[in-house]
Amino acid sequence: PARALAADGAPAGTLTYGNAEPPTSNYWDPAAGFGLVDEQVASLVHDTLLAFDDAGKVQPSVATAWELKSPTTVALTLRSDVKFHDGKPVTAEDIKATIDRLGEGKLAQSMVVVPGIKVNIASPTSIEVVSPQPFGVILNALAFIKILPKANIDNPDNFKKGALGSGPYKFVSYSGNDVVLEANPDHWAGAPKIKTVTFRYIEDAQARINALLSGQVDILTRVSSEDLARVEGNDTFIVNRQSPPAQIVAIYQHNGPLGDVKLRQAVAHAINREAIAKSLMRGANSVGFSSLPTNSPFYTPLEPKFEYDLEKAKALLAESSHAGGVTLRMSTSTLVPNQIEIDQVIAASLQQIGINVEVERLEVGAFRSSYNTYDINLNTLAIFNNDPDFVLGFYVGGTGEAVFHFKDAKYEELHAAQRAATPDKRAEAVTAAASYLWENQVTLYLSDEVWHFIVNKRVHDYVRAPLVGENLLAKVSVAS
Amino acid sequence: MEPVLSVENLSVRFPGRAGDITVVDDLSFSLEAGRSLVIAGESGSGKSMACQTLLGIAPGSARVTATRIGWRGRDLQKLSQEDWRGVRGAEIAMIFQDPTAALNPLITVEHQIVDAVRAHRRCSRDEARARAVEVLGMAGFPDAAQRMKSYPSELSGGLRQRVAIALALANAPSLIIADEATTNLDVSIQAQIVKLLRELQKKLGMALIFVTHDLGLAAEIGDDLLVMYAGHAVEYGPARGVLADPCHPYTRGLLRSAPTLKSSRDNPLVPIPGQPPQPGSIGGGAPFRSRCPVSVAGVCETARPGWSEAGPGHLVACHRFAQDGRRGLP
Amino acid sequence: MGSFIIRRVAQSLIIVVLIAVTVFLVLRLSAGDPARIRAPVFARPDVIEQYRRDFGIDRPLIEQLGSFFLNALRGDLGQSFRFQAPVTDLILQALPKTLMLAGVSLALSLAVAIVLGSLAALRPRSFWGWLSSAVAAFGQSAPVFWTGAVLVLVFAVGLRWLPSGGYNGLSSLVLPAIAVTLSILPTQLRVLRASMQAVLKEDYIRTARAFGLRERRITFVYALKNACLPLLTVIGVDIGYLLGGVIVAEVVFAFPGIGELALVALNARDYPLIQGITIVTASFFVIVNLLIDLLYTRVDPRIRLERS
Amino acid sequence: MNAAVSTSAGVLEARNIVKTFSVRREGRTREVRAVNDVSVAVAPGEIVGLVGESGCGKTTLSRIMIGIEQPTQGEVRYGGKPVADRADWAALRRSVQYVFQDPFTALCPTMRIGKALAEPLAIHGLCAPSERDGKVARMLEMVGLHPDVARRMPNQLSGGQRQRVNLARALMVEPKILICDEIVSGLDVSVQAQVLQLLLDLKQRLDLSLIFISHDLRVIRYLCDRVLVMYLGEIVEQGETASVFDNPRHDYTRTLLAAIPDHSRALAAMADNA
Amino acid sequence: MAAPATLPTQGGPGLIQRLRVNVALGAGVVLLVIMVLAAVAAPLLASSGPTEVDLMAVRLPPSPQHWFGTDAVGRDLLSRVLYGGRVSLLIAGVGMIGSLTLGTLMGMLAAFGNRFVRPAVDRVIEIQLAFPYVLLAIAVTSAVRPSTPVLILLMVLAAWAAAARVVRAIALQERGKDYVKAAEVLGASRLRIAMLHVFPSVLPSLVVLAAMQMAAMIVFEATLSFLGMGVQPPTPSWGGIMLDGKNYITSAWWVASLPGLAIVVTSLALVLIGDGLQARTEAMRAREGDR
Ligand SMILES: Nc1ncnc2c1ncn2[C@@H]1O[C@H](COP(=O)(O)OP(=O)(O)OP(=O)(O)O)[C@@H](O)[C@H]1O
Ligand SMILES: Nc1ncnc2c1ncn2[C@@H]1O[C@H](COP(=O)(O)OP(=O)(O)OP(=O)(O)O)[C@@H](O)[C@H]1O
Ligand SMILES: [Mg+2]
Ligand SMILES: [Mg+2]
Repeated sequence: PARALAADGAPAGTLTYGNAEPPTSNYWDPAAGFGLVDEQVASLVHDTLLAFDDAGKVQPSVATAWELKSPTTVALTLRSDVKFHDGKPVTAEDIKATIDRLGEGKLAQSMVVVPGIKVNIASPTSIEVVSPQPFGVILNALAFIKILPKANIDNPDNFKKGALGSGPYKFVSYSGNDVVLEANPDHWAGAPKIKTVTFRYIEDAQARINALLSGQVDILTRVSSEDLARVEGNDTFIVNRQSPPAQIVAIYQHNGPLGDVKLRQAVAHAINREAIAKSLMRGANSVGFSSLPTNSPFYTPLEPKFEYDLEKAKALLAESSHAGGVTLRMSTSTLVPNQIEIDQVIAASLQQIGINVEVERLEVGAFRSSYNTYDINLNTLAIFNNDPDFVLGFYVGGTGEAVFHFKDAKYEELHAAQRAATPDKRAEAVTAAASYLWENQVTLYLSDEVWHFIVNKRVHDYVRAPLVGENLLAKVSVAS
Repeated sequence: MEPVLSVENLSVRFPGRAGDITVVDDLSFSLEAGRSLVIAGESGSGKSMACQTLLGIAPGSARVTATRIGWRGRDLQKLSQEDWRGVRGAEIAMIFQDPTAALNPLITVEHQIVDAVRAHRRCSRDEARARAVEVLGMAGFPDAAQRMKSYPSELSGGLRQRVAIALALANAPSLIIADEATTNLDVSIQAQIVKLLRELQKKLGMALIFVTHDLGLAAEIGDDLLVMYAGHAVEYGPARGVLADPCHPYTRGLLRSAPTLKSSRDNPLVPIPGQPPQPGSIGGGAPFRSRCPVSVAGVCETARPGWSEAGPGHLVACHRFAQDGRRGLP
Repeated sequence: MGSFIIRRVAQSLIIVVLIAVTVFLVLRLSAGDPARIRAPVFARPDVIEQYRRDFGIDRPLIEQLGSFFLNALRGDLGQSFRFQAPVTDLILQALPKTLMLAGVSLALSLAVAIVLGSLAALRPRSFWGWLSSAVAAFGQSAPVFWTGAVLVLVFAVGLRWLPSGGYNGLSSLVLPAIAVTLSILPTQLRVLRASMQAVLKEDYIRTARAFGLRERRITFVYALKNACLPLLTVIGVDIGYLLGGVIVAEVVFAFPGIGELALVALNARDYPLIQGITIVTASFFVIVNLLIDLLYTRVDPRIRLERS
Repeated sequence: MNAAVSTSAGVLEARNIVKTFSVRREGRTREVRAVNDVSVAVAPGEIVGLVGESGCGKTTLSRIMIGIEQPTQGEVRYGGKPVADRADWAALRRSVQYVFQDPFTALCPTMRIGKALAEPLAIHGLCAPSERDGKVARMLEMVGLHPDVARRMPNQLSGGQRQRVNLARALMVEPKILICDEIVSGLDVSVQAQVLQLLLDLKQRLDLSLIFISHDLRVIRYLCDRVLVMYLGEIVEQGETASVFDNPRHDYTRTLLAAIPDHSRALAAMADNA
Repeated sequence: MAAPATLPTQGGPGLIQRLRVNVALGAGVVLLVIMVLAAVAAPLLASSGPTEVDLMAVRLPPSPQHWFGTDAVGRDLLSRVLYGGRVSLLIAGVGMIGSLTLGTLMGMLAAFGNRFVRPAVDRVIEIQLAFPYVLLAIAVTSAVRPSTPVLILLMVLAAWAAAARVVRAIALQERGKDYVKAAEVLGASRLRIAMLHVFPSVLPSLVVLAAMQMAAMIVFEATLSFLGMGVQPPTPSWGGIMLDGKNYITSAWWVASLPGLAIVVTSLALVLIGDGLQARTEAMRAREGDR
C-alpha cells in the first residue's frame, strides 16, 4: 500500500517540537535512552512488533498477528515488507537480536522485560518470544521495544552515526539543539503526512514559551503551569493532556545518608506535598499516596499517608543515625516543570527540621548524566508501557543500582511476584510491591505529573498514545 | 604719536575661598607702534595674566576689569566673541613660554600654521602653505618646505620656538606678545631668538611686548621697561633709564641680587630677604613693604603708593621715593 | 618599527599560549572525568571506556596537550560534548553575532562618551555635566542583567516595541546593545571627560585660541584628537569588560552568541567548548590590544613605538 | 682630557667616564654618548663649577659620581680608592651628598619635613631616636628656616624654602662634598641670591667642597673657584674661574659668554651707541 | 623666616564644585551605611527567614505585609534582599580587601622588584587583564562548585590586576621622581622607599579604588549569581534572587526588578563615595602641585 500514495499525498510541511531537554546520549541506541527526546526520536525512527493506539490498546504493527501460547510464550507473525532506512530488509534475526539483548540486562530499557527473555525463530515470518518466568505484560513490552538492525547491535559503534530503524521517519541530523527527522516515503504503512519533524531543545523557559508564541515552535512539551497561563484564552493553541502516567519523585541515593530509612521518612513528613501541588503546580497535578501514579492501573491509596507533620519529622530524624543533622547534596535543573522552585521548597522544608541541603544548578544535559552522583534529585518516573511494571522495575537490578544505588532482596522478590502474577492476582501483587516502596519511602513521591503539551492549531489531528514517544504522529498533518 | 595699545587700570581677580584674589592690580601702560616693551618681574607677579587679558584668553574664572584697553581706537573689552576672534592672531599674536606645550603634539607644524592662516584669510590650502613656508623662513626655520611636515616632537627646542614665532607672524600682526619666549632655551639659542625678534620687529614695524624675569634680557630687547611685583607695576620707563638708575627698592634689590658677568665673591650679592608674597596676601598698602629695607613706617602699611616721576617718562611707585627721593633708597 | 611589531606580536602569542595552557590544565585537572560526566547514567564500563577514547582522554596529559595544540593550529579546537559538533564551527557560528553586538555597543558607547564627555568637559556646570555624571554613576552601578530586565519590562513587555529576546534581525540588537552600552560607557565617559578637561587646559589649546581659531574647530580637531588618546587605551582594557557585558546581555536576551554558548557550555560542563571559547575570546582580547597598541603609535607621533 | 690625578684623602674623582645610553627610535636602537671620556676631581674646600648647554651631559656625569647611574666606562674614586661595590657606595654616600634640581619633586609629597630630615639619621642609625628632633631643628636653623617648618608638608613651602630643606637633608649625614645639580635654576632671582649666599656660608662653616652645576655662567662666575665647560659630552675647557671667563680659549666658551644677557654690558653698549 | 600662614587657595575646585563633591560623598556614605546596617540587622528587620517558604503566599505583589512582594515559592522578598545583602556585601567586601592587598603587592613588585621580577609580574598582570572576567568565572566555576570562599577568590582573581595596574602606574611615576632618587642617595633601601615614600602616594588612589572596586564587585557577584555561577540556592544573594525571578519577568515583575534596586543602590553609593574621594584626591594633588 506504500506505493498507493499519489503525488498529492506526498509528505509535506514541517513540525517543530519545543522540548525542555536534549537527548540523553551520544549513541542513538533506543535501548540505552530513557528520556523524553530519546523516546520521541526512537518512536518515529523505529518500528515495534506491536503498537499502542491513542486509548492505550495494543494493535498489530510489524507483527500482523499474535497468540499468547502460555504465560511465558507469545507467537507472532511478521510482515515481510519491512525495510530499514538503509534499504536492508527487517528480518527475524534482527528482531531476535533486539529482544535477546534486552534480556541480557544492563541496558537502561532492560527493565521493561524479564531478564533472560529470548526469541525463537520458527520461520522468516514467524517467531516466538519466550520469557523464563511468567510475564503478564509481555504484549505491552513488545509494543514498546524498538526494532534495531542486528548489524548495529553487533557493532555498537554504529549507534554513534545516528539512529537507524525502519520506522515512518528517518534520522537526518542532530546539532546539539535540534534533532531533525524526515519522512520515510517507503514505510510499509504508507508515507507519513508531515515531511520534516524537528525536536528542538530550548533550555530557557522564557525562550521556550516565546518560541511557541512567535510560531517558531509548534508543540511545546511538558509545559509548566506558568506556560499554560500564558496561552489561556489564546485560540491559536490547544492544550493536549494525553500523557503516560507519570510521577514526580525526588530520587534518593541509598548509598549515602539517605540509605537510612528513618531519615527518608523524616523527609517525607517534612514536606508539604499538597501545598506544593496546589501552589507551584496550580493544582494541575494530583497527590498520590502510593509509589504509583494515581492514574496508573492498580493504584490504591496506602497507609500511612506520610502527611506533612514537622513534629513527626523531627522525631524520626532524632531516631535516625543523623540525629545531629546532616548535609545533603542536590542538583537542580529545568528538566521537570518548576523543578528549581520545587527544589528550593524541598531545601527550605528540610532546613526546618535541621537537614541542610547544598543545591547545585546544572543544565539539563549535564543534570541528566550526573544526578545519580548526588544525594537527592528531583526527577520523574513515567510509566512507559502503560503498566506499573515499568515504574516498579526501576528499583530492581542494574537500573535500581545505577539510579538509586538501591538493592533490596525483599523488593526484588515482590517485583518478580507481580510480574509473574496471573491477571486475577496482579492487583494484589502490584500493591504489595508498591507498599514496600512506599513504606520505606525509597524515593520522595511528590505528586503525579500531568503532561501538558501546548499545540499550535496549524497541527491537525494531533493525537498521542499514553506513552512518552510520538508513535502516532504519522497520522498528523500540518497546515502550510 | 598715538599709542596702538593703551591699557588703563587693568585688574585681574580670581575668586578664592576668602574673597577675590587680585593677581593684577590697577595696571596701566601704553605702547606705540614699532616699539617694544619689556614686562619684568618675579614668578607669579602677574605678567602672563596681564598679557593674556590683551588677547581675551585669560582663564574663564578670571575677572578682568579695566577703565579701557585701547587697541587701535577700539576698546578690547567691548568686543564681541566674533570680533575678538578677528583680533586674535591677526592683529595681536602671542608667543608662549613653553614651545613644547604650546604646539599641538598630534598635528603637524604645517597644518598648525595653515590653520592659523586660514582662520583669518579666505585662501586655498596651497596659498596658506606658501605663507607657512614664508613665515617659517622669516623665523629662521631651515628647510621649511620639507621639515614643516614634521610633528613638533620631532623638532629640537630651538626649532619649536621658531615654529611658535612663525605661527605668530602668520597673519602679520601689529603686536606680538612674547611671554617668556626664551626662558626654556639655552643661552646661545636664546641670544639668537632675541636677535631674531628684534630684527623682525624692526623690519615689519610691529610692536612687541616681551615678558621676562631676567633683567639682563630686558636691557637687550626693550625700549621701555615695566617692573611688576605681586601684581603691581612698581617702576615704569625707558629701559635704559630704569636699569641705569633704578628708583624702586625692589628694582634695586633685584639688580643687586642677580649676579652679572662682573660679579664675584669679593663683591657679594645682596639678596632680598623673604619670599615673594602669595598673591592676594598684599592687602592695601605698598606691595613690597614686607621685604623692603626702607619702608616708611605707618604709610607703607596703609596707602598704595602712587606714581612719582624719577626722570623723563620714568615713573616709580614708592612712598620712600616720593618722600625722600633717591637719597632714601638703599 | 618592524622589530617592534614582531616583538609585540610575539608577546601576544606567548600570552595566548599561556592562557590556553592554563585553561587546558585547570579544566583537565579539576573537572573530573568528562567520560563519566557525559556518559548516560546507565552506561556500562565499556561504554564509558568508549567515551573516554572518543574524547581522547585515555592518553597521557602531555600528549593530550600536545595534540590539542597541534589541532588548534589547524583550527580544530576539539569536539563539543553538548553539541557533538566541532567547537570551531560552533564558535564561528556564534562569533559574528557577538561581534556585531559588541561592535554596535562599542560604537554606541564611544559616540555617547565622545559627545557627552566633550560637552561635559566644556561646560562642567551645565546640564551636560550633570547628565554625564549621572550616566557614569548609574551605568557603573546597574548590572547589565538588571538594566536588561528593566529594558525588557518596559520596551518588550510594556510597550511591545521591541522583541524581548532571541535573534530576528537588527531589532533584536537594540535592547542588548543599550544594556551593554550602559555598562561600558562609564569608564569611557569618565576618561574622555577627564582627558578633555585636561587637554582644554593645555597650552596648545590656549595657543589655538590665541590664533583666532574657531571654538568648534578647537574643540573637535585640536582638543578631541588629543583627548581620545587615553580613550584608546581604555578601549583596550575595556574589551574584557565589553565581552563580559556582552555575555551577560546575551544570556538575558537569549541572544545566540558566544556568551550564551559559553553559559550553555558551562552549565552542560562541556569542557572542550568552554576551553575553546575561553581561548578564542582571550586571543581576541589580546589581538585587539595589539591592534590598539599599533594604532596608538600611528596616531601619536610622540610615541613612535617607544612604549615598553 | 685628564685631570691631574690626586690620591690625597677627601678627594672625589671621576676618571675617564664614558656613558652611553641606548635610545630606541623608529624601532632602531641607537647609542647616544652622553658623557665621553671625562675626568673630574674635587679637592677639599673647593667649589668646582660645571657649565654647558642643555643636554651636554652635566647631570649624567654628576649622577655617576654619586652612583645613581652606572658609567659605561671609567671609575669613580674616593680618597684615592676606586668605589666598586655596594658597600663602597654606601660609604661614599656618607661623605658625598647630592642636591636635586627641582625643589618641587625632590621632596616626598606625603612626608612631613621633620620626618624627611630625620630619615638619613634613621637609615644610618646616626643618633638615638630621641635626639633626632633636636638635630633636625638645628639643621633647619642652619639653613635659615624656622624649626616649626619641621611640622609642615612640602606643599606648604615655597620653592626657596624647599630648596633649603633639600640642602638641609643632604647635610644631615654631615657630608664633606656636596653635588648640586642646577639647584638655583628654578628659583626667582631674589631667592636665588639667598640660596647662593647660604651655600657660601655653609661651605665656610662646614668646610664643604662643592660641585656646582649650572647653565647660568653668571652664577658660576660668582660662586666657583674652578670651572669646567662641557660641550657634547666632553670637557672642552677648564681652569680657574676668572681666567676662563676673562680669557676663554675654546670657541664654544666664547660663544657662551657672548650669549649671556647682561644688563651691565647692554647698558654699556647702549651708552656707547648713544 | 616667615612662611605663608595659610595654604594657597586658588587652583582648587570652586565652592560649588566642592559642595557638590561633598553632597555626593555624603549621600554615598549615608546610603552605604543604610545598606550595611540593613544587612547586619537583617535578623531584626526581616519579617521571616530568608529561606522560609510560604506556599500559600506565592508571587504576591508588593503589599503592606510584603513590601517587596513574594517570590515563586512564597518567600518574602524583602527578607531575602536583607539577608542577601549579608552574602553580597561579605563577598564584595572581603573580595575588595583581598584584591587590593594582592594588587598593591603585585603593583609594588612590578615597580620595585628586581629586573627579573618586574617583567614577570608585568606579564602576569597583562595575562590576567586579558581574561574577560565572566569567562574567568565560567572557567573557575566549571571546575569547582561555587561557594562563598570560591566567589571571594573569583572577585580577587578578577580584580587584582586592575588594582595592580593602578598601583604600578603610580608607583612607577613616583619612582621616577627625584625624591625617590634622593632617598636612594641617602641610603634608603628599596623596601623602605616603597613603603615609606611611595606607598603613601599610592594610598589615596587605593582608597578611591577600594570604593570603585567594591561597587564593581557588588555588580560582579550579582552577575555571577544571576548566571547561576554564584552562591547556590536557596542561600539568597542579590543576583541569585533575580535569577529566581527571571522566568517570572512577564508575570511577576517585582521578583526580578526590586532586588536589583538593592544592587543598584549599594553600588551607586560606593560609586558616589569613590567619585567624591577621587575629586578630593585630585584637589589635594592640585594643591600639592601648587607652587
Ligand atoms: N586660573 C587661575 N586661578 C587662580 N589663580 C591663578 C590662575 N592662573 C594664574 N593664577 C595666579 O595668578 C598669579 C599671576 O600669574 P601669572 O601667570 O600672571 O604670573 P607670571 O608673572 O606670569 O609668573 P611666571 O613668571 O611664573 O610665568 C599667580 O599667582 C597665579 O597663581
Ligand atoms: N635615561 C636616559 N636615556 C636616554 N638618554 C638619556 C638618559 N638620560 C640622559 N640622556 C641623554 O644624555 C644626554 C645628557 O643628558 P644630561 O641630563 O646629563 O644633560 P644636562 O647637561 O644635565 O642637561 P640639562 O641642562 O638639560 O639638565 C642628553 O642628550 C640626554 O638626552
Ligand atoms: Mg608667566
Ligand atoms: Mg641636567
